[in-house]
Amino acid sequence: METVLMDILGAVVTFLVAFVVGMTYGGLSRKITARVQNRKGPPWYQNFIDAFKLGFKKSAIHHGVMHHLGGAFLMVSSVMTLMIVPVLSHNNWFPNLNFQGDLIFLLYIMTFGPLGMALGAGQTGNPNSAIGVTRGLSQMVGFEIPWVLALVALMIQYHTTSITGLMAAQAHSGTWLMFSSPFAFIAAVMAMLGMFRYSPFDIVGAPTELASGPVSENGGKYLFVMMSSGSVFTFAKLTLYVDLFMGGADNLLILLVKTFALYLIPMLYGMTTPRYRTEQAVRWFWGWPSFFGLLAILQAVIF
Amino acid sequence: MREKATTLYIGPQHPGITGNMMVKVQVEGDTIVKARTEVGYLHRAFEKLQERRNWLQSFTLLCRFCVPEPDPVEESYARAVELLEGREVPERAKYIRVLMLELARIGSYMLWYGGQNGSLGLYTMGQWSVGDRNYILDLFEELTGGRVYHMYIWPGGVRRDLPEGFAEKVLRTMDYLEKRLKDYDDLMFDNTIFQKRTQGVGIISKEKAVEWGVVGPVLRGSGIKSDIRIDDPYEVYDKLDFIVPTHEGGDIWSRALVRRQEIRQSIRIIRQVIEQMPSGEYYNRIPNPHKWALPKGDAYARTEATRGEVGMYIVSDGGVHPRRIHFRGAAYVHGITLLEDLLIGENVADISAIMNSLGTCPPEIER
Amino acid sequence: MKEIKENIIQRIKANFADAAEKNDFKDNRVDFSVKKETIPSILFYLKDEMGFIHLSHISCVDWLEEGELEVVFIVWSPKDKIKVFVRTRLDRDNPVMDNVDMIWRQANTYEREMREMFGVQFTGLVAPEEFLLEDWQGPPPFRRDFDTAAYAEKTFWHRPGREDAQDVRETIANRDGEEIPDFAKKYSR
Amino acid sequence: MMNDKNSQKIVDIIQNWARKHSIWVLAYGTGCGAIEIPPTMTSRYDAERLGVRGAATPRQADVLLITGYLTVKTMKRVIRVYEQMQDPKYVIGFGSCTINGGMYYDSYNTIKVLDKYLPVDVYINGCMPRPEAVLSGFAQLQKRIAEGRANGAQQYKDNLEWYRANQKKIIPNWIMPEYNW
Repeated sequence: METVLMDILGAVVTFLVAFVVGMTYGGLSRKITARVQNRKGPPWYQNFIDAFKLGFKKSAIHHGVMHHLGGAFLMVSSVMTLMIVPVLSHNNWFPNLNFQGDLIFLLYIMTFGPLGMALGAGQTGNPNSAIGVTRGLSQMVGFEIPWVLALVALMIQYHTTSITGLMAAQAHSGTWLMFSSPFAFIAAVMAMLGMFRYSPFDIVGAPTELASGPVSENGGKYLFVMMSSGSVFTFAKLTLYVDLFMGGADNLLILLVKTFALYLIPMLYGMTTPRYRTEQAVRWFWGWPSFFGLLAILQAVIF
Repeated sequence: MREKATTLYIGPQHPGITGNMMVKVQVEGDTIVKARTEVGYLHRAFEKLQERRNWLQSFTLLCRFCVPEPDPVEESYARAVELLEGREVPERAKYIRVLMLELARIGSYMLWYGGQNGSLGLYTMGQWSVGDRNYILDLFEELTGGRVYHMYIWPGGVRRDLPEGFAEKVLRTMDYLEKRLKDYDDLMFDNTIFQKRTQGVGIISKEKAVEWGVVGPVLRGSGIKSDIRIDDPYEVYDKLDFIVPTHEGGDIWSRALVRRQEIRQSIRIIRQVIEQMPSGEYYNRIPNPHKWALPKGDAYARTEATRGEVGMYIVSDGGVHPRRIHFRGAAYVHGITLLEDLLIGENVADISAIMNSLGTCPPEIER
Repeated sequence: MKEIKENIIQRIKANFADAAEKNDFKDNRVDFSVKKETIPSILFYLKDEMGFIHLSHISCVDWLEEGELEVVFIVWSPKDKIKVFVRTRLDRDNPVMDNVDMIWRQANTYEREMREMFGVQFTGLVAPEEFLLEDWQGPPPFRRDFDTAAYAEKTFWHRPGREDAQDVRETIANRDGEEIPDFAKKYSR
Repeated sequence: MMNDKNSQKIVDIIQNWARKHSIWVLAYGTGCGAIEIPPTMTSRYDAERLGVRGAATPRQADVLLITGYLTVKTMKRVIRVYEQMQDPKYVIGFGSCTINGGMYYDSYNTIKVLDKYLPVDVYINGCMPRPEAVLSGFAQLQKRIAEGRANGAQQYKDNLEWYRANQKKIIPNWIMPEYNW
């Protein structure tokens, strides 16, 4: 009984930490972008203010049940991802519900949110949302290929389908996976560019094309839910990458340093590039990233 | 097949639209099968209002015709009035006018940098160039008192002389811009994704460009050397040394390159103008504007703006009020008919980019 | 330039008997007045035979006192560097003329605007009825007998305050020559 | 708990503080005033440091910035857009032409007094207002929000019939959904 209560409490703490860190990263990203663009930029806590304001806004829109559930799907998917990913090793405050085969489950659950979102956006009846959703799903098909290839390579190489297993393998050998299986790391990082939806892969909500795409009918509390689930999801994904390729983290500070270093890659790349068209984006993912994914599998099979 | 098409309203409230207009497109998947433009959201009936004002009062309305670059409109009107009246313009005023027009050209292209790249998602470029455009607006402000609306090029010359030390400031700004343009090139033209997004998109062939009456950088981007500054020279452009860049592609990329090279030529022209500028009178003073009547007749003057040929057709019945003023906007010819034709078969993602590369300016269409 | 202009006038006059030319302009401009039935053929001739490939402008002027509308076509030849004005007069009560958008595609837009603003009907023009205005119920607004100020006064709310400083306006409007009124001296350059 | 008057006041203060520092402006350039919006948003003036940011659709926006004159045709769309926005929402009238018609006082196609048709919270005068003026307009709006005085939307709801009558007077063909929130 004690442990269950402890686990629930820990889950809440994990969620709060993920929310705060994700939001802060979003704010820092806005700040850094502004500095690159010769501006002063908003304060780093601007995203919190935005989120509070959105939460206080009235929402009198009703497009049907699926529209209401769209945000919930996203939130559920983000929280489930967060719960499976081990945040810190050897820490009671951050329990994880990992199990044998969670890596495969993760692959499924990470696509679950966008699918729910797609249903919700479809019901709003806004053609921008519908086109945005088709674009999002096409892009997901694109980056899933290198991402799955990279993960499969890791599974084959280390004969495990759990994240903790991979972390144990890194601790055992003493080197990070990004050095011992570099091809998988490259493929995964390239897939990450698509996952984070920064430019050039921000085709889903491209404002000048689709007026913010799937969320164009969502304001106020809906947007608040999506914003916070996005922040949680950002943190979960970054932590997953750190766990898989950079040996995990023993305390929060190391985790923050590692995740932020990873977060800088899509952010800085996004500042200097225009946006791809949908078919160009998919083609890009099926080019070099998939090639590196195949190399990773070759490496895993041969060595 | 046609039944499957989704109707998509790009505008009037849409971040991707230039100005305030609407393009109603039908898309199948991502491909546009039909496009209809709808304009008229900005119709203020300028030309009707000018019939109620006198020849000089019209000036306050003129610069609102197209906000990104009001000076060519003023220039066309001033020259048409001078042509009708037979009023001489002092030599110095002509040089100051050219200086003004070229500064306006650069300023408008800086805004275009922002629009073109914003439509493609490269927001950093827009932030840089629109921020740097402020330096040109500062020059305007010092010279004319206004950032956006100048009302400076008047019939008979210009409204006031250059302030002390203005020429040095212009040269310093030009040096700064030249330095910045290198950064812009690194970010924009050397960017593979920018090339991929723009090459082969929105192609206007040579024949089509002539047939549809396309003008300005769009025509030069289709490989036809045509520039009113050379063909039908006004002010002192025939005494200045500059070239008219052309590119063969006819796509967004070619038009972008043409615009990029024209900034370079404008800087060259400004340097020459400042070097050659004579001293003397700057204004051939007009009589009391409330009693200033123009002889009966009509006149048409045209100017090369960043969007192409802008012209002003004025008709006088011998009174203090114009009989008719009719403005020919450069975007007027391609903003509606050509755009509707050009969008068919393009990707829905490229609507905004194509509109920006054509330089569609709705206030100029609707007036 | 003079010879080119003469040449153009010769050729047009040889082919179109009703063309009345005007050639006293200092710049590169030649002016022709024709009957409205001749408009498509003279424009075709100018474009196809004489190299006036660029349509610069189409405008319409309302001569209320004479009961006529004047339509002006301005075409430009990049080869000869000459602009030619072709003008015709229409009856103001029944303004009908031929559509020319098969010669230049952009003429379509001009004609739509003229139809809406002046009520000129073009036979064979295919375009949506409304162009700039929506649900407009008055007369064609650019005709001179439509009073825009009275219409605005009647239709829209107005904020009071525009009546101020009428005396100053009148003083400025009525002054003669160059002298500046006393109250404006301190602001003058 | 929250029905207590004092706690409601505290909640209001927190809400207004958040609203004040996060102003999302609908990207709708209704007139030529839109030309000074890019300089306001970019470096040198940088409105984002005050929390002012563009929003792509009316559902997400807080502020409707009427950048200049409204033609009758645009007016119809603007009313639609305004009614799609979610509470709390504010309107800024930008430029002289929204105040008294400006230089279009005798035009047959533009409205002259914006606040007869939409509830305006802040006016920015000038033609065209400089970016500094725009920023000061935003600052004024922030002040009004913080004091809880920016209640144009409430005013619109209370006097809906009056606003509707004015709007229908200039828009002859009224085919729009009813305002129901």
